[in-house]
Amino acid sequence: MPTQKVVATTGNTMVAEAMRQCAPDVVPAYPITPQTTIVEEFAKFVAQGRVHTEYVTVESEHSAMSACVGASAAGARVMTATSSQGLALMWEELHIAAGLRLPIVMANANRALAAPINIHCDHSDIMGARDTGWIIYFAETAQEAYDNTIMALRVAEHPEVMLPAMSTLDGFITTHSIDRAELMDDESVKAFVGDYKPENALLDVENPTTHGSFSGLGGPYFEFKKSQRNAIDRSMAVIKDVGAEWTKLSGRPFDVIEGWGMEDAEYIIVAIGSTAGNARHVAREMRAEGVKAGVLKVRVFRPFPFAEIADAIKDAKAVAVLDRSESFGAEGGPLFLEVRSALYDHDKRPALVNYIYGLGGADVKLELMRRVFSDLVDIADGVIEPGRLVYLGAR
Amino acid sequence: MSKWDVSDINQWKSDQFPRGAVIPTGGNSDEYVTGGWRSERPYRDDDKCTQCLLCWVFCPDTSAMVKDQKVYDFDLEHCKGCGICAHECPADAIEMVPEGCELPGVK
Amino acid sequence: MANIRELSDRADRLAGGHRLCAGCGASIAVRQVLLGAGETPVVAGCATGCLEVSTTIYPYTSWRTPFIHNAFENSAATISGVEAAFKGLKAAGKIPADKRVKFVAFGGDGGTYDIGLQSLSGAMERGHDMVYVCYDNGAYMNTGIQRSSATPFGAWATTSEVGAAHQGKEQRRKDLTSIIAAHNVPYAAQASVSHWKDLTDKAEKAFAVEGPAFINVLAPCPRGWRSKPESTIEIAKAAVQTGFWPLFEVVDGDWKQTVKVMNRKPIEEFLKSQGRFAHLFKPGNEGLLVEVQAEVDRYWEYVQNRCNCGQ
Amino acid sequence: MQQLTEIRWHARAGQGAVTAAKVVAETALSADQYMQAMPEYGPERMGAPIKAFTRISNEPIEIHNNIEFPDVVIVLDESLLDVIDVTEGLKPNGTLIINTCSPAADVKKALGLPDTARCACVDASGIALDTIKRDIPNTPIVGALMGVTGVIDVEVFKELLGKNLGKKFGQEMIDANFAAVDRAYKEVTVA
Repeated sequence: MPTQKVVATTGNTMVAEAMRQCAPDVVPAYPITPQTTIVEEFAKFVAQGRVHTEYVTVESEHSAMSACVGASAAGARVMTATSSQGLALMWEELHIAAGLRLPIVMANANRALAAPINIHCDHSDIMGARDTGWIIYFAETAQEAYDNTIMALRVAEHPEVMLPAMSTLDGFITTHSIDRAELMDDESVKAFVGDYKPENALLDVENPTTHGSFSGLGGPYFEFKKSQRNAIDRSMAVIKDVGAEWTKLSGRPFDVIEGWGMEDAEYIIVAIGSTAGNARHVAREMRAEGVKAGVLKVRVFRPFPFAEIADAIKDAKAVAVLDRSESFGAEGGPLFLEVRSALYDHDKRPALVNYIYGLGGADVKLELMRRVFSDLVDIADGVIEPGRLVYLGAR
Repeated sequence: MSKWDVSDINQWKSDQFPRGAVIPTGGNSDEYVTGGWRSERPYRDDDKCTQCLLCWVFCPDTSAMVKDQKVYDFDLEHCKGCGICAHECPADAIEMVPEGCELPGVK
Repeated sequence: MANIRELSDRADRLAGGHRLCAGCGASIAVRQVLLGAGETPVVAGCATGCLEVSTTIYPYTSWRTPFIHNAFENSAATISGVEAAFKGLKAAGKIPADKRVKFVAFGGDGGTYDIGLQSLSGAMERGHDMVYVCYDNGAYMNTGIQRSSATPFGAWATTSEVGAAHQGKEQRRKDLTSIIAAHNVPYAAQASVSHWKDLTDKAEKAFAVEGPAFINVLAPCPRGWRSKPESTIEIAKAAVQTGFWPLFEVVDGDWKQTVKVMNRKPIEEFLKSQGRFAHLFKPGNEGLLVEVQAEVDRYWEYVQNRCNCGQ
Repeated sequence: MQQLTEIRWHARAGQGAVTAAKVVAETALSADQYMQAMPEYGPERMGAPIKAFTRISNEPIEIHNNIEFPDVVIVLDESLLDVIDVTEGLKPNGTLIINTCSPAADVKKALGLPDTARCACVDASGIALDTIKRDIPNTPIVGALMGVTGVIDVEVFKELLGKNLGKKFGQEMIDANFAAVDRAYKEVTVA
């Protein structure tokens, strides 16, 4: 039987604990705010001998992911963590890790991208990596960061999937806030994630294989990409199965989208990460005032739960999609583009409005959430036209 | 190491390929013939040859065939005819001769 | 250290059928380096470049040993990850404690002197048990002979052109071997494909060392040097005999010249059979030729001093 | 019904406000409550004014932003009163706790707090110097917080404090800290 301990802890500590419990063979990592305490706490576990991991203190994030690729191709279980500029520096390697089908798991402390330089939360970094072929989880709380990290490993290493996965949490808001969370016992996590059984490992020296071959014009590059697409499509079912299994063990619910008040909601906020909590808090107040408010949190962004989201919001009167990152020059932020696209096949579609908010850690004040709901009511009543893109709270 | 059969690779569907573009075997390029690149081939005079093995150690194409510490032939399926072996042979035992005849497997 | 007959008994770990040019120095370097590993299993990696592309055109590989190519600038980091996996899996009891495997990363001069320098420096400093081998042909040959920081002073390249205003590369070569020696690694050496015994001995030492080792191998490129394919070894030999490419090793900080050159030949002996230096022999460029010789002399003296200061 | 208490801490970097915010939250957790604690991170180094936040609730806390309308404001450094508006957003019936020797009524008047609000003053630095022998006002100020609001239990706090200190210090240091807590708990005055 699993035992769980209630702890006062930060998101980063929970990620470090999840990593320790997953017992990676190799962790190559480079420090960057606000991911730093993950790699510091993990280094402490290594120093204490609480995990057997070979910890590689690389000289850059590019080398961190490069070493992850080497170690994973060698047949090791590999994890790491990064943030912001570090994730951006890894960009090339993110594609390679996915293309080589290496089940690396990485935590990302979601943070703004320069310029100007800013160390606080937004989703510019991770959204820039959304098309690299990684599975992407978003956490609202320290608890979810922990749960997501463990589940991500199971999903990544699943023989039907074999793709890298990211477990992301909001910089400072979730990485550094102390929160109440439950920590599963080591043995239960160990049993849950199981042993990694690599195929075609480089360290199987008796059976040499070649990784990272050249597949140029006329070669099967196109077919490799198709099989990569098939794999991430297949991962959706695996994510749900693994989630259900984890729920059974932990008692904590999981779904790729998580709704509040969605049964009869007329006005819905779709949000990602910590902001979903703020929106829910305000939605409760709106409900008390008689407004049928609902909140839909997207917990898995890649693969994107198109059908689930469309089904959840199609009957609403008005929906606000909250993006904590830009897609400059596009019709809206990344989440908005996906949600809007998800609704295309439905005859009945709610009015949709996109809010860009909280860039560079701009505080997501409750008043802003109230404003969004009140806009939605006005839009539904025809009092105001739905603006396509609103910079929420910016001067 | 067991042979990886790629004879009908052009018919494979995307999910039939080994995952991640891995080549699940070692050294199978020896199934690929580069001998056709050649316009001259090395000819070794066994009487002149001192078995110094320099042709073997300097060959970029692993094409000087050695057994029991002796060169016995050239692998003409892979020799590209660079001529290093002839150029470096201290005994003048190797000569580059114009290509004339057909090679097995080369069209 | 093995003689050529003993070497010929060893398994050749690079198969024929690769698509490198006729007379390529890179594959000669790889063959000789891997011969130095003896019978110990080796996992190899390579930076993006001619060698990597031409030896792994899907579905064919020329590597009879486990091989990984990741990207251009990270051959060292990638192999450091493989080596870390070996240690981590041993610590986990998933690989027997007495199992021996060696690790080698290859890279051209572009992938080593330039874009891969940070990754290499990091891997050397971290002390991985790995060998890094640079096959130095003095330019970005894979993309069509663009100059690198390894391109010799005065050489033509497609980005250090020869014309009325400029006469090839105007900067000195970067001395990468010294840079790596300055990392205080247990073994660093400079070698040439022409001196096969020196090179295979150095490879053997590099693999035997516990910790990071580095070998910088001069590997002529007939295509980029505008030389005849059959002249590859001859030109590499001239590089050594003129002092352009001194052969030395640095063992635990101790510099030693491994191949003595008694009567150093004028640099023209190295330059004359390469089209990339043809402009140096044109009327009006006599002064440039003197400068090239002076630069070779300067580096030669530097290496002599490093090698003699301990004696 | 959710009973949420929101506390904002003002201090200078290095005075232990972040630690105090954390220990108060941990104390709440020990009493099986829900809590959050977070510093406001900036590029400033030692000595700069900083803020930290603590939330305590009987139900799960969903809000993840900074505290705009605190129930309690704690000021660890009196000199900050001249630099920043510590009363900003304080609820009309909120409580302000200040580390100062000045009488509470004077401070309340000087800051222009409404009658509905409470102003609590304690010489936390003086108490710390007497007991712990160092000007670390964060432990006594928590004593004052408990004395004035009862938001966390003093015995639960002391148990946790003892456990934390026990990792690094001997019984003498633990007792000195307990004395600091008890004195501030009693000596805090409210206007």
